[in-house]
Amino acid sequence: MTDALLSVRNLRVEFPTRRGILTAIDDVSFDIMPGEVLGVVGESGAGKSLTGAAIIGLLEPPGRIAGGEILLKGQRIDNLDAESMRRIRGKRIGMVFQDPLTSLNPLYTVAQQLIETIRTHMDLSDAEARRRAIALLDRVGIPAAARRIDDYPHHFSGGMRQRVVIALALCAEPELVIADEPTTALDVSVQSQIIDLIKEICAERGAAVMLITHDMGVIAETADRVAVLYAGRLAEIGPVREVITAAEHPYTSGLMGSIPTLTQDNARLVQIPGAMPRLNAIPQGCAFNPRCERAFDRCFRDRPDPIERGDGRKVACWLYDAASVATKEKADV
Amino acid sequence: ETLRWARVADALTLDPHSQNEGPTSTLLHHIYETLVGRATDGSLQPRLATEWMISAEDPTVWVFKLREGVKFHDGSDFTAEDVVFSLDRARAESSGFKALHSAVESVSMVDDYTVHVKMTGPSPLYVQNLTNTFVMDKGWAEANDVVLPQNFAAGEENFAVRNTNGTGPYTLVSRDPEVRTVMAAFADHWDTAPAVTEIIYTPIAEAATRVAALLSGEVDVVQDVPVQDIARLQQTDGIKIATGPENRNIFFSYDMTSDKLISANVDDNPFKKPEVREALSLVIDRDAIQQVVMRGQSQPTAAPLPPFVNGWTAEMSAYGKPDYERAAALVAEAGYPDGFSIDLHCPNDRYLNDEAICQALVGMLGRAKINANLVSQSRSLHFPLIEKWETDFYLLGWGVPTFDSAYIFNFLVHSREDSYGSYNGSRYSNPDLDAKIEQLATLTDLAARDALIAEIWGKVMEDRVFLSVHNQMLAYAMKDSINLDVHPENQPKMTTVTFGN
Amino acid sequence: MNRLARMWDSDIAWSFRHSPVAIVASVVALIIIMGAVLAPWIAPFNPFDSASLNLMDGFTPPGVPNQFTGNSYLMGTDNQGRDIFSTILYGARISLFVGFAAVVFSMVLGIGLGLLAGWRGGWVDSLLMRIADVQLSFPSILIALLIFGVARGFIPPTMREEVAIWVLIVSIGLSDWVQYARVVRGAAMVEKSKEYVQAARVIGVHPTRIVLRHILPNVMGPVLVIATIGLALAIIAEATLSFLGVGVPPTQPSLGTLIRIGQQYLFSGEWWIILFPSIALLLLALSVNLLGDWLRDALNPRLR
Amino acid sequence: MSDALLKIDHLTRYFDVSKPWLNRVLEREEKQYLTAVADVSFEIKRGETFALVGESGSGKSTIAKMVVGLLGASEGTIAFDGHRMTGTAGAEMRELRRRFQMIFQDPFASLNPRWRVGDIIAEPIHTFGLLKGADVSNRVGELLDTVGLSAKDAEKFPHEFSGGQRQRIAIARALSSKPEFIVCDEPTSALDVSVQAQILNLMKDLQDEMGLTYLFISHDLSVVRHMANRIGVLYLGRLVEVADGKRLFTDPQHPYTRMLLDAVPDLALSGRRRKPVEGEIPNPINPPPGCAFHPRCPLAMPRCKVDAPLAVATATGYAACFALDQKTA
Amino acid sequence: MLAYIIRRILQSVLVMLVVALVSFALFRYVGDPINSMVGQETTIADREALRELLGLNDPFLTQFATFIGRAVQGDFGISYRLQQPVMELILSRLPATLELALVSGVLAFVFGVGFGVYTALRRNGWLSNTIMTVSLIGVSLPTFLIGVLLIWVFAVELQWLPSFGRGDTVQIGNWTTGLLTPSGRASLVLPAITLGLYQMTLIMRLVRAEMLEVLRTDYIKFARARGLSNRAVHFGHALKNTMVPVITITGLQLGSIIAFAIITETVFQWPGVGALFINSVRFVDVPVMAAYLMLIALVFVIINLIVDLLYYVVDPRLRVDRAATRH
Ligand SMILES: Nc1ncnc2c1ncn2[C@@H]1O[C@H](COP(=O)(O)OP(=O)(O)OP(=O)(O)O)[C@@H](O)[C@H]1O
Ligand SMILES: Nc1ncnc2c1ncn2[C@@H]1O[C@H](COP(=O)(O)OP(=O)(O)OP(=O)(O)O)[C@@H](O)[C@H]1O
Ligand SMILES: [Mg+2]
Ligand SMILES: [Mg+2]
Repeated sequence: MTDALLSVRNLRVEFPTRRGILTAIDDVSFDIMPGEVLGVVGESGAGKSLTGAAIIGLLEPPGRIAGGEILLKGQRIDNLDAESMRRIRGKRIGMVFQDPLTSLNPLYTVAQQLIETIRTHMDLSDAEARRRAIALLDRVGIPAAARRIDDYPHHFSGGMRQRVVIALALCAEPELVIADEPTTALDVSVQSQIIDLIKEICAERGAAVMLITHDMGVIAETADRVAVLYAGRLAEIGPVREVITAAEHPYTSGLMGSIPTLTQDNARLVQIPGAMPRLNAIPQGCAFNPRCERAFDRCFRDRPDPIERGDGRKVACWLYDAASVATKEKADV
Repeated sequence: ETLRWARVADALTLDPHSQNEGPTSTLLHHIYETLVGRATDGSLQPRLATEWMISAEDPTVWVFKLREGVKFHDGSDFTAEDVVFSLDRARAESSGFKALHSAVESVSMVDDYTVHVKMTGPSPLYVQNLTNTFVMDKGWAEANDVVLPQNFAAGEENFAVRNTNGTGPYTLVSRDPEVRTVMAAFADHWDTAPAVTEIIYTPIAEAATRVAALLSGEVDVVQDVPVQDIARLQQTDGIKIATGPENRNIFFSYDMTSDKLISANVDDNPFKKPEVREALSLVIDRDAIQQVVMRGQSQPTAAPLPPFVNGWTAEMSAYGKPDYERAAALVAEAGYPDGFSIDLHCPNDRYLNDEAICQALVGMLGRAKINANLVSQSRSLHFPLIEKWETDFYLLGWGVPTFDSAYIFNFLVHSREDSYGSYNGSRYSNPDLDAKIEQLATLTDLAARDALIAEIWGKVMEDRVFLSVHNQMLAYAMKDSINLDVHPENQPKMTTVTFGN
Repeated sequence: MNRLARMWDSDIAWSFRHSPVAIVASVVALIIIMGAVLAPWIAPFNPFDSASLNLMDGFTPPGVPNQFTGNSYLMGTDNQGRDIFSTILYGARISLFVGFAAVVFSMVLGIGLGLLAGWRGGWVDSLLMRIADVQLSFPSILIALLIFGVARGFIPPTMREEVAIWVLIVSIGLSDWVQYARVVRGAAMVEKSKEYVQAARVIGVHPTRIVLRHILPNVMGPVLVIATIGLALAIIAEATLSFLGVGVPPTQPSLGTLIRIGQQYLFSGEWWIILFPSIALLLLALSVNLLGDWLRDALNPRLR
Repeated sequence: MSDALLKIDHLTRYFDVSKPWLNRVLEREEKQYLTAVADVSFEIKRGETFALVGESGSGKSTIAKMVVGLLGASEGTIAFDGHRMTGTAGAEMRELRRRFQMIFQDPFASLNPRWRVGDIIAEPIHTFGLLKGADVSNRVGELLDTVGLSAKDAEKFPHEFSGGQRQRIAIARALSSKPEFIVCDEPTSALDVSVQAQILNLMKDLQDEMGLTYLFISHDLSVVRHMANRIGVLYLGRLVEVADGKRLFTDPQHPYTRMLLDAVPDLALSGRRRKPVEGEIPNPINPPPGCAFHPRCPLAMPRCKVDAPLAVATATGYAACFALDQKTA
Repeated sequence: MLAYIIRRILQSVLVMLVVALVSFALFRYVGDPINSMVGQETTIADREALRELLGLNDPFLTQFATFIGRAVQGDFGISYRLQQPVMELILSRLPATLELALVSGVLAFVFGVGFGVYTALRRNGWLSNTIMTVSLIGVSLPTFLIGVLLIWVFAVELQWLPSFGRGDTVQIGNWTTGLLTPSGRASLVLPAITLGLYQMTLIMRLVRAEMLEVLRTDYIKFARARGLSNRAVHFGHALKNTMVPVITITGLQLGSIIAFAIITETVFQWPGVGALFINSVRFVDVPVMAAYLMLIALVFVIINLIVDLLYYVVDPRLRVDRAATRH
């Protein structure tokens, strides 16, 4: 698996707090292939954003990477010094945040922010950078880009701003774009435009995308593969179609069932009882065990590692560990 | 040699007849001159007048013989015409010196160097009033439209406020009010050339800063040295202190006449009772005030007048040890077994340690069950209280520019009427004394006059109109190499400075 | 018990326990405050009782017997023979009283007007904020000077001494209310639009009750921070005003007045008159300021 | 009397968003108004769930606030159970107030952080003077039980709960005055899907048990479909289509409804090719003339730029579009 | 914009009227000017006459009206104390105060912003903790004490710097400046520090607090994510956004610097308007007091206006929204 663009290996992110160390991401591994769209889903607080921040080296202190490694094209980037990491940010890994309203500095024009970024990473003159910036704006669908480039962010609407943000993330042709809930703050009707835009542009430039969202629908339409996080752990990862239509982890299937759809009629939604545990109260064994209807003794004892299910699919659940199931059945009898 | 001289406040104006005020006169003495001057021992000295006498023919006329060959800074000659003009100007409505010349009927020129001043009656002491009345050049004044002193109603500035033309030993080089005034020796001055050829005069209001300026060598002479710093400065290398008594007495006084007081918690007037007044005199510990508050820099005295003043006697100054028990007993005897309480008004920016003196008295009064509330405030609030009779008990300092007791009687003892008694805050009123005081003004027989003064003082002391604390002392601090004596009116003249030890 | 345990366990308490600066500052502040409050019981002398003073004790150096009376004082005496240590305790009492009262005064005024402006909005808000602008555009010591001057005219001279301290409090307080008003107004406008306030409005809770029970407690955080810093500032302001000659009577000196008196003896060798009160004032103001600093950080969830 | 519990007639709300007076004078500008809700009429029958959907800024919350009396209406009327809400005051209004309640979007902002949960829930009880003394805490306990929490939680503070639990508390508060009608303004949009399912289920259960009537506001069509009997679609403050729940999704009449449906990502991986959505919602201060939707409308005709379409009856409701006229014509 | 300025000006006129009114209500309580205007020999009748002449016996509203009437024509009368036209007096003293205020303001601003940024960026470093604590001393001691202490150390003990006054000045037109002479500059050091210390502390804490806020905003995170250098992020993005509130406070501070100059000027015998004012209070020089207060009000008004205009420069969101309706 050396051809992966990005590999995250046994990533562990910790927050030392007054009540001890919180492990916000625990032993998460996944790969992103060049040009691939990896969806990352999970409930709020599952660790999606932290994973993104860890990759791009922007964990806010006191958060820190406590274990594992992150490789970009086989080169370790989790232990780089600040300056080298800075060169990777924007240049090789771009990032789009959730809220376009606050992502842009209100005191600078769009041109200033674009040109600044371009010139940080590329050896271009001011005029060349500006030309490039206009072309980019044009590409992300801003009408009359040459004129509007000198406007301030507050002159743009929300959707337009997110387009500017995307232009900023893409302006140095990164190999990977991490999009952290890029549409949550936008209007329903605009959301699909933006998702389409990200997908299109990245495909066009061969950039891989790590799409963080809690909207399964977006993942279903956009991603090639999907990783499901639960309480800082990887629950399931695999090709989108399989995971959505035939979820294996009880959490994933619960999640799928609890989403109301436009087509199916069911009087009651499937509901997973309880809520995701807090980081300081993650139960022993499988983190999902208090909410899991199919949990058995082993689930309360040992933490499941992702089990290879073929087709690039992995599930972290003892139900798929033949030996455990066998002992369980024995006990049931 | 240049002398850098600092004191607490600047001259308010350069117009010689506008303000009768200490720092103003002190500065102006260097630029303008008076007919007669005052030596450091208080005696009169000839200045622009070489001789003065009461006319043999008419006891109401003063004759002044003027110095010849004196020139104004602009080169014009000094003559009797200028004196007549100046005395008239000093008598003008807008003059600050008007009151000192109120007995003058007319001034006339007899010849170029003789002037007659006709008084409304015999005025044996008139010449004593002249030590701060400066002489201006008539021609210059007329040319510059400053025939009269500054008039506020006119709403315009007077040329003489910032420009000078005197006969004095120094000419004005530059002046930035409240910042710096530079004067240079006047080459054509009639007297011997002074050792100080240039004076840089700087007011520094903050006491600490003033002392710091001397310590850091930024000034050479500091007037108005805070008493507490004297001992320390004396010990400082390269700095010496000249001290001497000032012609000013500091005393308390009280409303001893009204039937009821404004601030007392009793229905009558305790100060009206001789026992209470006696108690006060027993309560005050002048030695302690001298030792602690004044750091030894004062002359404790029971007499409300400094020794410079005609009429002073050693007996009057004598005072006893405080006796708190007796004082308390007297207060009780007067009908206040539980004591009484009263407001004590005090300035806090006028006299040396004025507020601290009052505070000390408050403590001492407390031991005789007199509970005084100290109200200490700025002079602009304090003095109107006395003038308007709005205080029961107050501190006042009184300087005597004429060096004669009559000046004290006129303002402080005489019942308040016309020009008399304006600072008589005690409301003391004794028609018999009033008549005697009026008599003093015209009495030319000096022996009889002195007897009368003694008689008046006898009554005033007996009635305990004043509770005197001390005579203020002055201290000038200067570089070791400078010699300057203390002037009893706090009007040092830099012409008297000598250098070297 | 349970409540105590919970308090001990709260974030604020935790952050307090882990901030040596805050602990030291609060211990120092507490010592001074206790000393001031208990002054009549712990001070060896009563410096405010003029009759008990012996002038001859004046200028006794610390720990050295007086040359006349032979009395000796821990921190020496001032120009009136007051024991500096006792005077600091009594003076701190006055300074603290003025400080606290001024803060309470400006706080009550500021919070009241701020809530009114924030809640009512519209022209009430505009009017109050314009007044605040005018007030802000005028420096606090000038305001204090003005008020002091005006009050002096209205108060009969005999009462001035008793009233002086209240005038001082009002003067300092009045120049400070704007800060509270602004912060409270801003916070109130934020809180007002929060849904819990709307929920209360939906069920028809009386506006006064909403303001007092819902909004007020939620805007107190920043107010508390301003108040601590304001306390230090008020104490200093009192000292500054006394330097300019308006303030408490010299027979009952505050720390500031004591320093003003001591300042006259800076060059004369009686260093203790200014030194000890200055240290006391510095310690007091510094510790209160540090506490305010700590509180600001501790109450700001985003800085944790 | 009809069985309509809530009847809204020609409801309109303007906001004055003008600049200060002096600026207007100097810059010669007119007063500016923002029409947040324009001429909206609908009815909600007892026991049903009426949903409002629309993009951000379409006026959903404004309607909700007018219904519960947080905002006054500029024009039009709201009648609750036959009582006109405007002009009603005093005891009558208090009684009306008790009968409707509201649940808000943000479970973090809708509970006063300094109050104990018990006090929060009891506030309506106290305000309406429904119960006294120990009865109050019993009732609070019951309510907490009803919404799936435990009576012991009354002692805690809101920050000790997760978002879903807080929303339950908010629901308990809404229920405490025994209302008949609850306005829910995006009650689950701040929640995770798994928790959203719990809340939606709870709300449905409560409705069944207590016969509640809901005005349910959301921008999530799939949630709306799950919850509502009838649905109104809002665009720039105007109600463009009202229809029965199922019908709206199977047979949308208004092009805007269709566009909204198209924008919903397809979870079923049916591979249907969606029509890309055009443009963004215009500035409500100067909405486009004629039909406000015409700049984004694939069916726009010249007439749409000039005239505002009137509502046309459809199978289960009505819609306002000229294209429908043509279809029916 | 124009509307804004007009509104400000109307507001300012109001402020100044209020200031004048309050001042006049107060003057009678400052004391009696007559006493310091005449010698002690002056009779009570003459004092009364002078009082009448100066209009001091008029009701204060009359005095106020007269004053405003004259002031509108630029006539502030003659100082009772120094017998010079008040306007001239104040104008001659103003350069000293403005120079002092400006220098200490600049000092306060430069060091305040510098330290503020430093302590924000190194939030837990020992140096920033030290700076934070030590700077508090600046607000924990009264200004006058700091001034006196500085004099003691630097003028008396070390004799490095002058203890009082303004040193030599150079006249440029109507402006006297001490900045052009060595002694003028040396004289400025201690007063400027005394005056600026307090403001510096405030600005520093403000910058730190704002900076910390700004540093955790999304656009800073996004700027980092774009790979911008720390310099660009901290100074280009964060600091500039910090400036809006800092400008307000600094502007207001400049106002109080001028007011606090009263104390500094007194301590250092600095020949500015503050010292003039204090002397005038002592002597109840009503014309000077009134003019000074009006002047201060005017200065504040101007500063406020400038501050507001600076906003427009710094924050584009406040500029006339040319594209408000464009999408
Ligand atoms: N500074 C911090 N200190 C302590 N815990 C933190 C900190 N930052 C994040 N966490 C915890 O880390 C966990 C993961 O957070 P993260 O932001 O990655 O969640 P997320 O999946 O992106 O959620 P959302 O959908 O709300 O954005 C959360 O439980 C959060 O509380
Ligand atoms: N108090 C107000 N003043 C001015 N305009 C307002 C006010 N309240 C709402 N508006 C405007 O009214 C319009 C409708 O707002 P409303 O909050 O009802 O929308 P919404 O449909 O609830 O949107 P969202 O989905 O964002 O909650 C918006 O354009 C909004 O800007
Ligand atoms: Mg996130
Ligand atoms: Mg809404």
